[in-house]
Amino acid sequence: MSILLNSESRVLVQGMTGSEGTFHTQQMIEFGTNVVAGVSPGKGGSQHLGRPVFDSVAEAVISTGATVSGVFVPPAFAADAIMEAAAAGLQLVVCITELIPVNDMVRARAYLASRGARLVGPNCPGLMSPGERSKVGIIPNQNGRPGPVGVVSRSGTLTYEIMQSLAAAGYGQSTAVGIGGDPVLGLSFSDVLELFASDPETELVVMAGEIGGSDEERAAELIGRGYPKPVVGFISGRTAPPGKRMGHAGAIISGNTGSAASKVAALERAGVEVADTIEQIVERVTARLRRG
Amino acid sequence: MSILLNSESRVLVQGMTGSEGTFHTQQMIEFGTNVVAGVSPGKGGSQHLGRPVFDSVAEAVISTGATVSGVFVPPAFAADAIMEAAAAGLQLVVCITELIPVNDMVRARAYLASRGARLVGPNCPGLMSPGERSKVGIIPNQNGRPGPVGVVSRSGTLTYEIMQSLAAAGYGQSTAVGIGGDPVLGLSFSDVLELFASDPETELVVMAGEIGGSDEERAAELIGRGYPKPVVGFISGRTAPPGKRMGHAGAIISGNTGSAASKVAALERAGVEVADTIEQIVERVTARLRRG
Amino acid sequence: MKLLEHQAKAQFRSEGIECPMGRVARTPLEAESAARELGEVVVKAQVPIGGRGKAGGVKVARTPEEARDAASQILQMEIRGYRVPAVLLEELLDIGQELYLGVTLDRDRRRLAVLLSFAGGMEIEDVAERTPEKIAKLWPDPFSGPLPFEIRQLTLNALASAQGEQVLERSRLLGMMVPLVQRLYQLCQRLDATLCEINPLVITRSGQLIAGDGKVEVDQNAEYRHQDLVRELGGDAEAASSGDDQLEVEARRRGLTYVHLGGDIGVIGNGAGLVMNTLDLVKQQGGSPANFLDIGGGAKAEVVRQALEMVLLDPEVRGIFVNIFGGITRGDEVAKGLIQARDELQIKLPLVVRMTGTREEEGRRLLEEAGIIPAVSAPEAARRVVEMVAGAGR
Amino acid sequence: MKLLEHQAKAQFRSEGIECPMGRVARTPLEAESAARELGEVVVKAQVPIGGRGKAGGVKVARTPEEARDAASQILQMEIRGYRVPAVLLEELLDIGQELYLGVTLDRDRRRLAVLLSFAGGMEIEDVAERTPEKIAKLWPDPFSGPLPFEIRQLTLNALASAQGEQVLERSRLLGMMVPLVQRLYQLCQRLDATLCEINPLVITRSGQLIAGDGKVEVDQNAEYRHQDLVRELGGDAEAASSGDDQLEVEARRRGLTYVHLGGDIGVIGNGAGLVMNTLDLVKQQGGSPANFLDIGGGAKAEVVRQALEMVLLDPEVRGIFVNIFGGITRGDEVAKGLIQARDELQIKLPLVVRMTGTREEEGRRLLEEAGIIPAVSAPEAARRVVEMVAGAGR
Repeated sequence: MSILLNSESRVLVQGMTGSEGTFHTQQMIEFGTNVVAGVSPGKGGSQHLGRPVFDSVAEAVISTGATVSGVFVPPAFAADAIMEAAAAGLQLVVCITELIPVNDMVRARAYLASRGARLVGPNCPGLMSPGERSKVGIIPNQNGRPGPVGVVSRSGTLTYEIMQSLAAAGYGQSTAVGIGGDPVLGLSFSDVLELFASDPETELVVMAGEIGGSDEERAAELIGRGYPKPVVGFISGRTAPPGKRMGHAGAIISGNTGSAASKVAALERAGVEVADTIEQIVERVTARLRRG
Repeated sequence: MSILLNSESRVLVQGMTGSEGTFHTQQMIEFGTNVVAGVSPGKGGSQHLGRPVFDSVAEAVISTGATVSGVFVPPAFAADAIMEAAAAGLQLVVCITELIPVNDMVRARAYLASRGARLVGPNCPGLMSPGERSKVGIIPNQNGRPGPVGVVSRSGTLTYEIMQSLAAAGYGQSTAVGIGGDPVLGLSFSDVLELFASDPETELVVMAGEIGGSDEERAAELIGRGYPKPVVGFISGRTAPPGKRMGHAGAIISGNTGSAASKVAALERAGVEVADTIEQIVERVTARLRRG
Repeated sequence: MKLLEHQAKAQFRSEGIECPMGRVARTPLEAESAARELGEVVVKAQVPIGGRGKAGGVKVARTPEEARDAASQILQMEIRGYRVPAVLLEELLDIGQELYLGVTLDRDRRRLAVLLSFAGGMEIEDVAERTPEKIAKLWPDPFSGPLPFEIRQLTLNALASAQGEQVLERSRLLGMMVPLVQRLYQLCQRLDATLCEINPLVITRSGQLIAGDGKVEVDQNAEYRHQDLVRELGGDAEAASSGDDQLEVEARRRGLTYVHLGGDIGVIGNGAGLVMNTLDLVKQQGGSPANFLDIGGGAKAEVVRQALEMVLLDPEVRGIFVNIFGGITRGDEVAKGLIQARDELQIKLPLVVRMTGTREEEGRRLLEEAGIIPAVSAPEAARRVVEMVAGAGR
Repeated sequence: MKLLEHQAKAQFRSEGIECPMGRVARTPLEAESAARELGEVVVKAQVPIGGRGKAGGVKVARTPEEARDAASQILQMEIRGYRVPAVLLEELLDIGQELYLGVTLDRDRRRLAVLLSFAGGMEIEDVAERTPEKIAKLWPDPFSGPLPFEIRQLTLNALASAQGEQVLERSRLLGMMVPLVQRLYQLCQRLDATLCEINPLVITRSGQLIAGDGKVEVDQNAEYRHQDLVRELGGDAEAASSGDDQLEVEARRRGLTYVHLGGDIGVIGNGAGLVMNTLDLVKQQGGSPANFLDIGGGAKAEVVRQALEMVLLDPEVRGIFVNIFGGITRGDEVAKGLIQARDELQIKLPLVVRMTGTREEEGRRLLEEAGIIPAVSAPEAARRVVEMVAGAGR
């Protein structure tokens, strides 16, 4: 099993005919993802990567029964693409695009909330369920390995590092989810933790947060109320100064919120072991999985 | 029994301290309506007609447990008042105000749809459940009499006429609902018919339509699919010329829709007896209720 | 309130919707000098009504002199009763295709609808009746307005029924329709309009989208929010209402809810439904109603007097039927008001009054004593007034 | 992008939000003549940062001569590192009460929040920390914006914690707040701002609501939609960024995602999370990172060269740590890029590279051959670079 994405998922790619879309759709197909369609307004009726291309998500869904969308369109059009996917009834939308205006995302987020669609991202690497041979996004194929660890992280490369280090130690992932580095995100840490809680394959969760916002603190509250699986935490940006945007639009300590110290403290209060390095993550996962 | 309004209904009046609001609230109280509060922004904390006045609907609901609102505020503020009532969790909003800009109502209608609140009106006389001694709106008290006839009508005075004529012949009403004469309304004929269908007190429905729009045609479709109770129809405006607004903002034949002939034909196709005069309404009600 | 074409286009431009270059002229000389600036032009009568083309109100002029002559002719016309206060001169467009785009109130859906069709340049009602599949529709959420993907789908749906070759390639058309539809919808919201229509929406051979004609109707209930527009229209108001029924124009001036119907029995009542029903009763009795006049809910004596006065302005009227449902108003008071008004206005015509509600007995007695015919039921009253008018006519 | 006060107020005015009468002056003489028009004025330094009052950047002037002298002093100031390009002279307000009104992004709620408090004129963060109950909040639906009844409730909630006598009677205040909040929210949407703040929002003794100060921050990701504002700000851009770290200004010019941290170990990596983690590792090993530099996902050789160049602009840097996770990029290619860049830029400082992913073995061998220190793990690399810099420093 896995969360969000499995071998039944029928994936369409918005912006598949673009260069990023083309490259990563190829990777997704190689990984085993069931990519059923592409959407590029004005290019409907053509074929790309052996898949039919449609003018709209609605038309693609009718023809192919797609259930999940990966969004690779430029920032000015990405929020609209997300809403289009939700309006067409897709239950999961994964938006890789970065640099989307934040008020666009505020609107898209509200639109999705009223339609029950789930969003991963934006500005994220997407997600991968290795045991199901399915991924949507840009997580490198070689980092996936089936196993009992659920990974949820804000950062892309850090997700890859964690997956690779776990794999090197013999631990695969049920699903790895990069929730993204923007201030306004779709799924939060708490949302993903709740999904992992009821996934039988997932035995342990690695949660890698970073400075900015208070999603980590809220996840800690969730865990503190009693979480059924061990969680290994990790927070990057301990040395970041306040008021500076550390690469990610969302990685900024503003006023009194968002510091690494506050997040580490909240997680530890909730009984989460917080690792200082990726190597320590692997050690703690090892210890927990042996113990459990 | 009755529909929409009964002796348990706890009514607040938005705009109670205005002159219209004051007069009709008095009438409602005299009729037996359980008026629990008034709302007038800026006048919170005072008393009016022996009822507490609040600054907002939310505050009135918290303090008094109101379940229904009657809206008597001027047209420029009425759509906002309707939304305020829905946001505060009221399940029924009755808007008497006329001359509300139609696009304001389009927005208010969409707002209510997402909150499950029912709206009667605007530009309507409101509704009355005589057996429950409860009314919200401006239907004259002396016209109400408990009984088995459900009345639904677009027009105010026509509703009163029908109620009075029925009463004179010995037939009271379960509930009488004036749905209003505007182009954009809350409850439609179909909505009210569906409520009457499952109300045990209602044995027969009188439906008084008029030219404009196609709500009567849609009600006819509903009845045509099989309606459990006899319906006596009535359509006014048979002599109205196309393109002219006959008093009601909504009473206008535009293009090919809205003529009385089309409505009468649709109702008759659905098996509804359509009366030509109010006297005929009474005759047909008499015949049907004796038969049934 | 209906805007004239040039006013609608000024609104279009303020929202960023492209229109042909144009000038308004109120004299043939102004038209000539406008044409000198614009080159070859089309000269269009500015009247708040359709069908001006068939009536000769639209002419092409190749030279400034032709424009002067065309304007001279058109400015003297009366189109379906409307005088022409001005002409609009516009550059000729290199038309590739003609579409229809409109935002209009859809009563059934309780929303504004966006309508798009590749069958442009025709009356949309005719298209809707004959080939409804050629009109694509969208009902945007009123708070979000039409979203880009919704507009693309609307365009795709309209394209599905379009015939012949397209001037614009699909991806370009999809991209251009998004801001255009958003702007037209935004305009409709900003003006509190119930109709904003571009017909034809011209796609030029060079691939531009341009509003060939423009129609805007502002919701009467919202005019208080658009006093600037009301004032602006004021300049052409007299001409703009010249084609309207002159009795109705007078009633509007007096603030009365009156519709002229052309018969000989004046009808007054309270409540729109009741008055419509009263008209129907007169007709059922073989009579011919002269008008609709609704004096509203709380009928006061003074309002009754004003209504009688209005009805008597119509020289065709030979009898009057007053139908009052006294809900809150007392019957005796209405009766007193009626008698007083009859005396003040020296009404000699048959006056039949049907009155019901509180104290109707007292009221009826008062009327009878004053020689006004009271009736118990509305059909009875209708029968009597029809009979009396027919009798008087003999 | 942060607007200066006078720019924010120009935006406020365009949305119909009332501001004090004012003039911008860039010289003492301009200030003097502005004061001649305005009468008694307050002279305010235009810098994109708070705390200018404490720093002496705000002075009251009773006469034009006083205004000239005040402007002369303020225009020579440097406030927390920022030069003062201009002063704003404004009429003195007859202050009755000071409120706080702001629209700001609330990350937790994923919406814009409207904040209103009767504790105005103070830093809102301080109010939020000490007396959070004094701030009323509203999270409007982003499509509808704040609805009138929501704004009234917000105002009622804020009033509930207000102390002392109110200048405006309640019904009047409720009525006035509705358009004001709607306009400020509308402005925030129109400018794609993440913050639009009026602090203090002044209620004058005569009962007007006037924006005493104005703060607007436009979302960096949306600047492409506001090129006019970017250009307008351009005039004062040099001064506006004068207080910023000069290395960061240079990095922005080069289009690099760089933050100066003040230590001596330059850090380069791909991915924000990875780079932040790399800084943490350096610190854990007792080192002091000089900077954050994220070269993004698909690291190419040329980008690596530019990054190294940037890091070397910092004279404090004594060693460099490059941490690359090769997801799609091949390790050998990154290695080649690094070697080439090292040679071209003639880098003599210790350069430790940790590289993982596809073909990492080949990459590591290439680096070793070229005398660049490859490391297997990131902590190991951090330890080595810290040691080497410490050693070199001895």
